[in-house]
Amino acid sequence: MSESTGTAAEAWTADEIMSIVGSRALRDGMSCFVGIGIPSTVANLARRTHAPNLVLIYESGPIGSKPSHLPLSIGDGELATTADAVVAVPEMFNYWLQGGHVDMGYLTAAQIDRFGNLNSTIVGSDYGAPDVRLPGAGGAPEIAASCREVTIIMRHNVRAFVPEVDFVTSVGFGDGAGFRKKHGLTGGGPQTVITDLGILRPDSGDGELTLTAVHPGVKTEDVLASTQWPLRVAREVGVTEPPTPGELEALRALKSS
Amino acid sequence: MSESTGTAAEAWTADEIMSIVGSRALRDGMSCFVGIGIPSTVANLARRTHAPNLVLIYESGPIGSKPSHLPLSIGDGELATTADAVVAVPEMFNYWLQGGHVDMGYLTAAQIDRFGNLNSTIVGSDYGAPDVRLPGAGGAPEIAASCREVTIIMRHNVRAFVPEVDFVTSVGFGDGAGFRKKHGLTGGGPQTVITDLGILRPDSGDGELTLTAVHPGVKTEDVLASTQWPLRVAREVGVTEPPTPGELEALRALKSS
Amino acid sequence: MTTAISLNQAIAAQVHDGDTVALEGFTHLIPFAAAHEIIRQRRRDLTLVRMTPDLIYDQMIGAGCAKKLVFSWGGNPGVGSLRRFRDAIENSWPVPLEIEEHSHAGMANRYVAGASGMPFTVMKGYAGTSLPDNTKNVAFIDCPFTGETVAAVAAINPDVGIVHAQRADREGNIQIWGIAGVQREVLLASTRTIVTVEEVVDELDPRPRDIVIPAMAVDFVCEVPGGARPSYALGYYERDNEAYRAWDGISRDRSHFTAWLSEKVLDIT
Amino acid sequence: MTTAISLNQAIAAQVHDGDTVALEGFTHLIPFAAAHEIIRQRRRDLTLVRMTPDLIYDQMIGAGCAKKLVFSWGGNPGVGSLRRFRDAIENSWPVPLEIEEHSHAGMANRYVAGASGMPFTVMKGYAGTSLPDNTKNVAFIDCPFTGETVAAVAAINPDVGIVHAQRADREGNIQIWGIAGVQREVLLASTRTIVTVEEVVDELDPRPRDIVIPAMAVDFVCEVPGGARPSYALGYYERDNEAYRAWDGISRDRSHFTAWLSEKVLDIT
Repeated sequence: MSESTGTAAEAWTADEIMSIVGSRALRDGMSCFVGIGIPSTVANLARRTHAPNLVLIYESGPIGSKPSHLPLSIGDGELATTADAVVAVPEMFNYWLQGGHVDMGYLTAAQIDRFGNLNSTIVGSDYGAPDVRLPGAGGAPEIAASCREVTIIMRHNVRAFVPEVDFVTSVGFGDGAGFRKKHGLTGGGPQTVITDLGILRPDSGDGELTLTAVHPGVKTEDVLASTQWPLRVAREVGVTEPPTPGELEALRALKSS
Repeated sequence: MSESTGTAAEAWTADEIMSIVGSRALRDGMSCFVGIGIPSTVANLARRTHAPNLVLIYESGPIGSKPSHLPLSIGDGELATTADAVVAVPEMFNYWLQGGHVDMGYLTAAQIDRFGNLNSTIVGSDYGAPDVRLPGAGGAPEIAASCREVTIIMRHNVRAFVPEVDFVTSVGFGDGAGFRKKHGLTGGGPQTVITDLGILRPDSGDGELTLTAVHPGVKTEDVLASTQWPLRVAREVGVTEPPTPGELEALRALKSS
Repeated sequence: MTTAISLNQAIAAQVHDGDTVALEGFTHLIPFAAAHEIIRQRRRDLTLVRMTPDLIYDQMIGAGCAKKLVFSWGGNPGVGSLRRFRDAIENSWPVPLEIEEHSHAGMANRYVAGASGMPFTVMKGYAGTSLPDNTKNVAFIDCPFTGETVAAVAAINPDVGIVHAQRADREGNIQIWGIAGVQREVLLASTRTIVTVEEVVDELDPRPRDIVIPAMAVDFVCEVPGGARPSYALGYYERDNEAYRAWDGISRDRSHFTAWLSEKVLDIT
Repeated sequence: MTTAISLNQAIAAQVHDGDTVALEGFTHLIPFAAAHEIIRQRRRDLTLVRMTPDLIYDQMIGAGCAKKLVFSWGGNPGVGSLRRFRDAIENSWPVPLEIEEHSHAGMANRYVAGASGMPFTVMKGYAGTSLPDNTKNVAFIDCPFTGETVAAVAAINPDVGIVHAQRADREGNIQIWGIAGVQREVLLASTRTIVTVEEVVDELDPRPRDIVIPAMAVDFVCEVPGGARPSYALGYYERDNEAYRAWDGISRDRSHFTAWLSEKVLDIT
């Protein structure tokens, strides 16, 4: 979906509805470990709309940040000065994340596969000579391992939605049922994948991603055509609520701040 | 040696000369991990006499404390408020002590044996039914393991100086040469044992304690008679310098503070 | 998630017979008021965990709350023995007391492992001492990179962790300054937590070298001014060293202790 | 033990060709001035260790200082790629760059192990990912108490650790407030250390939520106001987000970068 100048119901971009639906995945009062990029936009949007008491946690150390504008990096000064507490990085990862105190981890990546595994390391088949060198893991592997649940947000296309990721940076459900338990991954794994086309959720049996909703105006076929494997589709595919004027206004104000 | 009312040269008690000679083992500018009891007295005396820049470290967290009076516990408020830094207890033990940053550990105990091993846990042969239950280990085992060197201060008598301690709370040289290395104890071990009778130092070969000096007026035979094993004696046994009036005055002022 | 309730309600809700309970505070901020409430509610068969049992556990042990003690230094600091602790170990009074003892570094690391969601952690220490002979919670393992042997200690995850702090805000964020001990670790390692504080305030304005423990780690906050006496709360009141010295006489014999317990703890409502 | 000298002298004394060097600072307090001095002194064959290579290592890599990079996230935060880092990996320019990559938690724990004098430490993580296939510094071991398998990571002990901080006193005690990252751990883990500071003061009066790192961990203090630009020093200056955005253009091609390097780094004395 591209920029629209049509009716009110279409007056949002694909990225905008992705961000807005993404923000709705956050519940007021919960704690959210916020990854770099879109997740930070989405979490700050939620805090400005329906979840004013969301506890934002950044890997640089701030817990409970209340930034007045969207930070460029995950370590901007305002994240620290507005936080309830700022902890050292080892404490953040060992005590707060690994210790199991964080409700939700919010991630994005360059590739995702049918079991919700994420790649943010390389594109290509040879680690030593990659086609594209990506930034790498950062905090994502342990966010994916330890948060009570994980939400993933990324644009939906065949380059990104691949049957098997080129490099497993962060584990979703591995190769299916039992994988997380076998590898001692204590968190619940990716429960929600939000894209610019719709929402995918893991099958309760083996964890394979399943299309459960599309955004207004998107067809199931669009999603299938944008996914490199034969995507499972729920018996009933819902349609997400369109962005409210308030949500759109808050998002646009946030992006321009 | 008991309370004296005689000449100036005898105008100190056995405990007083032990503390004063003990304080001289501390060099200005060094860092010292201060155990509970006499070590704290001795370290604070050194800071008031020849070592004003001694960095006092207490297991409760303060580094660089400058107390105005002798603390009763190792966690008195003044230790924190006068410190350069106060760290959490795990940081103290893992980073500062185990990390190898402390020059000297200063300990006392209920029993010491020929290899400088210390017991502050039980007296008696049955751990489950001890003759005397002592307070236990506290910070001593790791102080003994990790400080660059250890100084021990305790009263000299046959109950305390035993061939083999009833319980090894803190390791000196274990059973002799090679023991510390074999057990991964990175610090230098007990280099000085100061008692109310004199000074013992480990043999450079096997670490067995050897009498190297007596206090003024003490005879080597007095020390042998106060030690439950046949104590090694250095070829030349020195005599410690008597307390100066300044040292005595500082100690007495400290004790009454 | 934090709820502000009375100490009486918090202890009733969180502490059950048979629980493993850690009341921490390293000399500073020892939660005596919470301990006395546990004594008044006559909890029994507790496994008490604490680096320095101090007077707080001497009182709980003497009152018969404990079946086991896990600790690393059991003295009255600067004074001498803990007499109720010794009477329990040496004479099983008022009930037998099982003990498991560690070094301070070992206990601190056991809390660190618990706080970190790990089953164990590694450290240097215990090697060559008699301590490992008397606990199942110390082992020796080899470094997979260098082959060096190091000590492993098992995590402690108390059922209930209780600490005292200077202040909390209304969201349950906790502020501590001065000696912080293992307050943070015990809150993070415990399944259920209670924090007693000198005061609940609207805003935790910074204090010199303070730390803030986010409310995520806290279930209940109870405003209990003076809740650490005769220990101390930096900025509020000093350590009552005279009370620590006096305890030696009070605890010396059973009848004297029992009279003290009735008068100063049980008969207070 | 701390000596106050010029940055030029400190780098000359502490950093040698072939050393393993960690310049840390998590977004905040990145020691750019020290990095530029290393570039000017034309150090070569360094193993550079840092969680987030950021612009600071993009510049050092582009200048040819590094033979190896140990890291966990190599992007320009909020902007995109690190182009000199990618050019070195993908095209060996100006020299080949060996890499070893970890997760943030893994790197943080490797510093913790190094700071703790341990050969390794344990954590949850790495399991199920492709990361362990590409490093010798991750292994899996079993808990001696529960049998559970956990990750072990090897300690990092850099030859030289360099950080920036807000202030130091004349004894060399270091004060940091705001995001503290792994500043403390890298100083404690390193054999030799340099701290650049905004200012040296007589007294480290408390700042909100500050930490003090005692002088025992510090060899050299260099007063370098602005030494973290274009990163920031809370209380002194803000992050220059425009400079981070502009770096994308400057670093995009080799000639543009080289001109920048000459003008902004090499020709400064």
